[in-house]
Amino acid sequence: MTTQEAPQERSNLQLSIRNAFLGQEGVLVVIMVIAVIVLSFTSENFLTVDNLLNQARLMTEVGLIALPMTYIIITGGIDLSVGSIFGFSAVMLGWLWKEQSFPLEAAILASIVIGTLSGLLNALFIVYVRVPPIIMTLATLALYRGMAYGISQARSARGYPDWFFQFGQRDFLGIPTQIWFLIVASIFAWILLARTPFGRGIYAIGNNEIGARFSGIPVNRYLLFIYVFAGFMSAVAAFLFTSRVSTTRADSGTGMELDVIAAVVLGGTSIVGGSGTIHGTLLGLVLLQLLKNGLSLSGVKGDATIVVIGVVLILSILINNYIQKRFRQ
Amino acid sequence: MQPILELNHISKKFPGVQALDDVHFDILPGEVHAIVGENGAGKSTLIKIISGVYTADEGMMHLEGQGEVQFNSPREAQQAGIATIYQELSLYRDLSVAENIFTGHLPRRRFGAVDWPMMRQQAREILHSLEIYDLDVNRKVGMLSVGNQQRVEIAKALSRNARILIMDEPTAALTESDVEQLFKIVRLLQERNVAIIYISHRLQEIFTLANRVTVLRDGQYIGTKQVAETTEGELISMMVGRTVDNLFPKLETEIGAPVLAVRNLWRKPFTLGVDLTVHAGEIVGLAGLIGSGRSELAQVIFGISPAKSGQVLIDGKRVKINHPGDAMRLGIAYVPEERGSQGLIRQMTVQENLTLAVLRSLTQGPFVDRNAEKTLAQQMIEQLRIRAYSREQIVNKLSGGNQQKVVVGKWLASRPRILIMDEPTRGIDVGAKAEIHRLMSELAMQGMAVLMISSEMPEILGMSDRIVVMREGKVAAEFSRAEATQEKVATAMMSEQNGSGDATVIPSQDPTPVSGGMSQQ
Amino acid sequence: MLKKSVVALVLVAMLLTPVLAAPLKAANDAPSRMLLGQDDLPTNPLACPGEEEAMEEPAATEEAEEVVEYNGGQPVDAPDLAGQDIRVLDLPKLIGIAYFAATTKGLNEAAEELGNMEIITDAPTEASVDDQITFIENYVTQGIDVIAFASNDPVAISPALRNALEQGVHVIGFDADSEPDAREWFVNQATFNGMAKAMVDSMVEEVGADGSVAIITSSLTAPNQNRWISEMLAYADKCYPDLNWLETVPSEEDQQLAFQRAQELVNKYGEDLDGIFAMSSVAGPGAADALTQMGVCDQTITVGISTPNQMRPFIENGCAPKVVLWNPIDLGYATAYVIRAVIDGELLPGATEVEAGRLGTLPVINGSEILLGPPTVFTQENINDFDF
Amino acid sequence: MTATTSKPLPQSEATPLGQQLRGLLAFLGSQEFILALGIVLLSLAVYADNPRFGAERNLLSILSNSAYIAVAALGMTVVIITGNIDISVAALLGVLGTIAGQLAVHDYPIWLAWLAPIVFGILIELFIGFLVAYLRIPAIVATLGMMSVLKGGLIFVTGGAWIYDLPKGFFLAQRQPLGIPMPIYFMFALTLLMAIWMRYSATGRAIYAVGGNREAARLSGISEKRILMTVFGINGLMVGISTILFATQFTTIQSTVPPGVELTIITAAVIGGVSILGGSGTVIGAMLGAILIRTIQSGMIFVNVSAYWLQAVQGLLILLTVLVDIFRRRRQMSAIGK
Repeated sequence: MTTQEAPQERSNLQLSIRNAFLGQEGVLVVIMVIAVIVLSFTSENFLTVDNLLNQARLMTEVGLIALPMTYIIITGGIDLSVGSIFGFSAVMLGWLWKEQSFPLEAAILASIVIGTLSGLLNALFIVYVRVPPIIMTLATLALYRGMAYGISQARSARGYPDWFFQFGQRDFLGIPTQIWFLIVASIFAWILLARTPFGRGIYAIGNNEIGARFSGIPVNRYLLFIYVFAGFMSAVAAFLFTSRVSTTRADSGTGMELDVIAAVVLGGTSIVGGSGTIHGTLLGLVLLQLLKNGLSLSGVKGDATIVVIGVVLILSILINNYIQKRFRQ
Repeated sequence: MQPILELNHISKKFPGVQALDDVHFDILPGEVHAIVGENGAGKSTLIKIISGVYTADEGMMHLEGQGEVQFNSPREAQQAGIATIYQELSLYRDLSVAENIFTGHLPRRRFGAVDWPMMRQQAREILHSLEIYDLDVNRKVGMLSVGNQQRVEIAKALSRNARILIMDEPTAALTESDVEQLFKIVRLLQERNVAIIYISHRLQEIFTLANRVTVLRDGQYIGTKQVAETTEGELISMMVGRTVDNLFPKLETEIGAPVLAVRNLWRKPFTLGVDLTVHAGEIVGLAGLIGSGRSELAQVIFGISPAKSGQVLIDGKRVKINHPGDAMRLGIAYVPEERGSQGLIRQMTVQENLTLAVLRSLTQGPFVDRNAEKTLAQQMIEQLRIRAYSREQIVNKLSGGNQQKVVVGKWLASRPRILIMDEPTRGIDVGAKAEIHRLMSELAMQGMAVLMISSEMPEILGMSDRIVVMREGKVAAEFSRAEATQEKVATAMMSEQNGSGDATVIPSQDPTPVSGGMSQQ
Repeated sequence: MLKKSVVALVLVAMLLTPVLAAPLKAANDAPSRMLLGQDDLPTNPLACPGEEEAMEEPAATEEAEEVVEYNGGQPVDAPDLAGQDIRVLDLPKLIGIAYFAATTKGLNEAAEELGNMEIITDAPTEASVDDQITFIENYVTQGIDVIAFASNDPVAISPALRNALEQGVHVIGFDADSEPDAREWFVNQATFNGMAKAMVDSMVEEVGADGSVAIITSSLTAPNQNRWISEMLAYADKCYPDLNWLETVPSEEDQQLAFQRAQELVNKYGEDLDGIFAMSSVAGPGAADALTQMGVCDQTITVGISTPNQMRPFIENGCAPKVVLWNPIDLGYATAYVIRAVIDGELLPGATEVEAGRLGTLPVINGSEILLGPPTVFTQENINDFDF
Repeated sequence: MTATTSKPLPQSEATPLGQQLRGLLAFLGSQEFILALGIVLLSLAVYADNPRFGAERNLLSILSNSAYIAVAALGMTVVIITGNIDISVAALLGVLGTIAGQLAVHDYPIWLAWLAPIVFGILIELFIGFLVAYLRIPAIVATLGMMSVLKGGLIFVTGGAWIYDLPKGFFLAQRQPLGIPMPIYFMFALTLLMAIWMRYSATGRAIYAVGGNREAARLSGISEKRILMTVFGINGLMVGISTILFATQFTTIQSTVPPGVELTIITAAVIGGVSILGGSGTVIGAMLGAILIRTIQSGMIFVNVSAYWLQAVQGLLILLTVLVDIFRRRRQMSAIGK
């Protein structure tokens, strides 16, 4: 008895429509629409092109790191060291340029290589020594931050040439330059996850690593890649950040890992692995930024804003849980 | 004699499924009462109702001495003297044997403190009463063999003074000698008037052990028979609802040139210098006790735990296999032993599972070609007659037999020349079993080289062109189809030092279980 | 597997080369090998106590003599709000510490006096410059008239402030500056060299010119602290060459860590340690508390930058005999008056002084800074005159 | 993977000596022993370089400063054993400290000021437990959210004002009965109590059961939900006590969230050998982990590690500890052929 064609197609369609509305992404879209409507009433400056572009500028760094973090969390791992890699790379950029007299272009490249290597170090231990990711990255969270302080001797490097600020402070084709980075990286990350064997492998690993291994999926290579990718993206984000704030500090990116994880988790990626999407993560990211910005513009202070964000985080998962239980069985 | 437990008109509905419909069941003290049925017949639901995991929608449960009962939680059932040993062992790997035995009802001292010396003492006593003397009650359970873990499970059930013991597929993962041990314990319990509800796919065990057998099919009660008054054939037709004419449809094939050969293959501690050849069109049955290194050999060949030394030859050419990807490129496929953990990604859809191993060949540029994927999946579903409600159905929701078909389909999709099947029919029902056997035969007919690992003697004898027996990491013996008998193979499986006479294979009902028969184990 | 482990080890070794090299490097930098926390800007030590007769005016006048041209920035097309109600963003480094609660209090006090100024206090909960930038951008978008900031990083904050100027928002700094052209004026609580002099002089009065001292700073990246430490060293080199500097340890903005660091220093040096400079309003109470609880105040004392209320018990028990600070309420108060003066067109580039309510007239120094005055040294004698 | 052939296991009726020997070996291979050894070796190394490190006063400072981390790590360990985590503890510590301080300053009885953080700690953690157990929100998400709420809420309410002029009797942690700081008594007593409770109470064993095999625990009649509530409740209790040790140490209370403390607490638990996947771990290990972290921090000062490199060296040592633990477990596993 095989499947019957006609009813199956229809149920597929129904299923995908239902899924679209009932997933975490659906919950997010609804929350976001409500938030945008409310916030645009409470502040006339909220829904303006300038403001939105500016907000996109501010969320770029977290966004870039959230992309590989989505992969990592889908596989059931986590990377707590991204904020430290971010700070480490930023410091290395400034240090190589200022103290070691590298040409700035070379310093940028070298700092990205160093960030990538930091990711590789995490990856090697996680994949080959099988240290649980949360423990490995908890240790390197302290290590990389310490390296940033140690190498820079806590001094900031400043006084970059003008062209350097193109990436973080200026526009390209009318849109802040770094947003192009985010757009390109997001498309890349989305395609990779949703449309390639690699992406399918990532989900398989998250659901059943042994099964994935037995299916001939190069599990080790994929895991290596995602942690290295996280290091790489952290370094790229650090470069854009340096360009935006015109200085490198050893404490840049402290606590950033929690912002990144919040965006990913809010975007519906299950913290135990197996499910999640890039567009979900981007929605989570945008919602967090809109809330921060919109509430601020509406006269809500920073302290109250983080309370609201905490509540939204819990509520969105709660609503999604409820929907899953109630409607999808 | 009064039944100790009696269930009448039990019905249970899950969304979309009538899991049980007006089922009757009763059991006497000191009786072993088997429940059989294909997967999905409702066996699990029934025992879960008895053990308090589910509550029945309708019907009554009558327990001796307590009258009408209704259990709302496993705890209530346990308090009423019903203990259950589930298929997946429910033990705590990081806790000691003694603690595992007494979880949920630790012996206490004053102030409710756990009395450790008392607990160890009682644990020892229980183990001794089961004639188990070789288990250290302080050991962590995670460090025990499966057989020993199961003994701990039984001791755990007894520690609650169970009057009724439910055993769900207790032998599925046991070695032959462990099975024998288990049977001894079951008989011991019987003597103590414990009633045992026994679920197994191996009909032979039922004939060895049970007094009565109840057959379920599609949630319906089919009937209860005295074991002495029935035959395997009758039970199978009751379970399937039709007559299964041929459980081992072996076709005569043309044996071709050697396709896969391994020479002096080493990987400690389970593969210690193995030589083996499989020819085109041949089914080689790989027999041996659990721990003899059969599955490990397959995993060495497939590159999951690559060989440290020795040669692998494909078509006579030496090849290097360092990970499954290498093996797949060389046309090897491996249907692994553990369906749930190794074979499938259970949370993924049928389609995604079917194409998982070959996804990289279904691409256009870097992207997955979704149409090609769909076509392939549909083709496999039809070819293997996978009963799924849609390609998009989550695999976990399929029955065991259909799940196994998905695993097989996944590997057939890779168009292998060499197919290694590790326990291909474990834990699946008779109908699906016959289908998988038929498929295996057909594939061999088409020239595929098949290496089949199995713990079921009738399957080994019924399906193989040649039988290779492994023992302690080495090839111990080899038999042609014609010369193989159950006794010869079994003797080869047990080493002289190990085989202490009585601890051999399960005594067979049918001394000549070769092809064509109804015999089923 | 083994191969991979080796790769991993090599990688670790690579990453750690600087760590391994560090002690060697530090050893070469003797004698001040453990003394860290300075920045690399030039220092300008003030005159030593004995030579003070030459100067009647507070420290800053020395610089005011060589007149620096106005070097601040100007808002673009700022609306004329002279005499009208204005909304001011009070953006301290962070909220949740007593010091900035006091500056906010001062701002509000002045705003009440002036009557036509609304103060909105909003800042990150941790001293993060990235968050500060976000706040600036949000408030510029929202439409604020003036931003009064205390920066977490002078360089990083500047692009955002320049952008605010371009949007026609007035920008005034207090407590911690940005780059000069990124704001109009900076209200300087006390010059760095003035603070340094007050700190070192206070310490020397307690422990003598040949005492041994250590420093507990806040974070190693804190610009103000690093500037003070640089100036303190320069001043000590000039006036008290025998003062023995032991080491600098960081304590972040963490009371517990400062407490622990002070204990460690005392345990490490014993009676060889005469004094601890506590460089932040969090380090001060932490260090003084540790000394008090260890009962070593007869040997080791602390001189800190902190508020009187936090330090009162320790000033009274002699563990922190001298606390150096300007009055942060006055700082906020002065900032509000500077803002009003800028809006009303009374404080224009090139001005040399500004009227600041009860504080009287404050001088302009360094082109675009307004000096609050010399730092106050709180002692047992005067501590009860202050409540903030 | 497939299990090994069932080789006859050592007789349970082995000689008492043999059993003792086996027990000794197990003890020598345990994470607690390795940690204790690590602490001693590290201390000796630092002592060799700078004998002042060995002074009684210094050792007491290290222990005393470990106490509030250790106590919080006890609770964290219990939470991690069930396979959950709590990253809101630092925020909770800040909030509870402020509550205690405010009560004391406003002339409520001292005992109330000490009791309040415990009560509120338990209540708030029970709420988190409710989110995790009944509403099925993953603990990391629930506590991430709670952290935000508590942190923001604290500043929102207090505006960050420090609390001064606390009554003399309030400073519990400053007392030194028999010359030993109070927090040390608390640390050892609570660790001991928790160790006994985890080993000898039915609930304690059930906690391991839930973490080790959730489904099995349910089937053996253990209510997972109740256990999770208990676990978070205990965590609240521990955070409450930790708060008292923390807040009564200082003459003034900084009513903010101490930065990065949650990571220190989690690190202490992890170094202590709790398996992040749940099911195993001991509270004694957690206490030793906290002491080790403080010993590293202090020791670095004594051997003159440049302040710039403090954090890097700390990170490296933590990484080292974790790796030793991993290899130790690996050895144990390979010893039994898995």
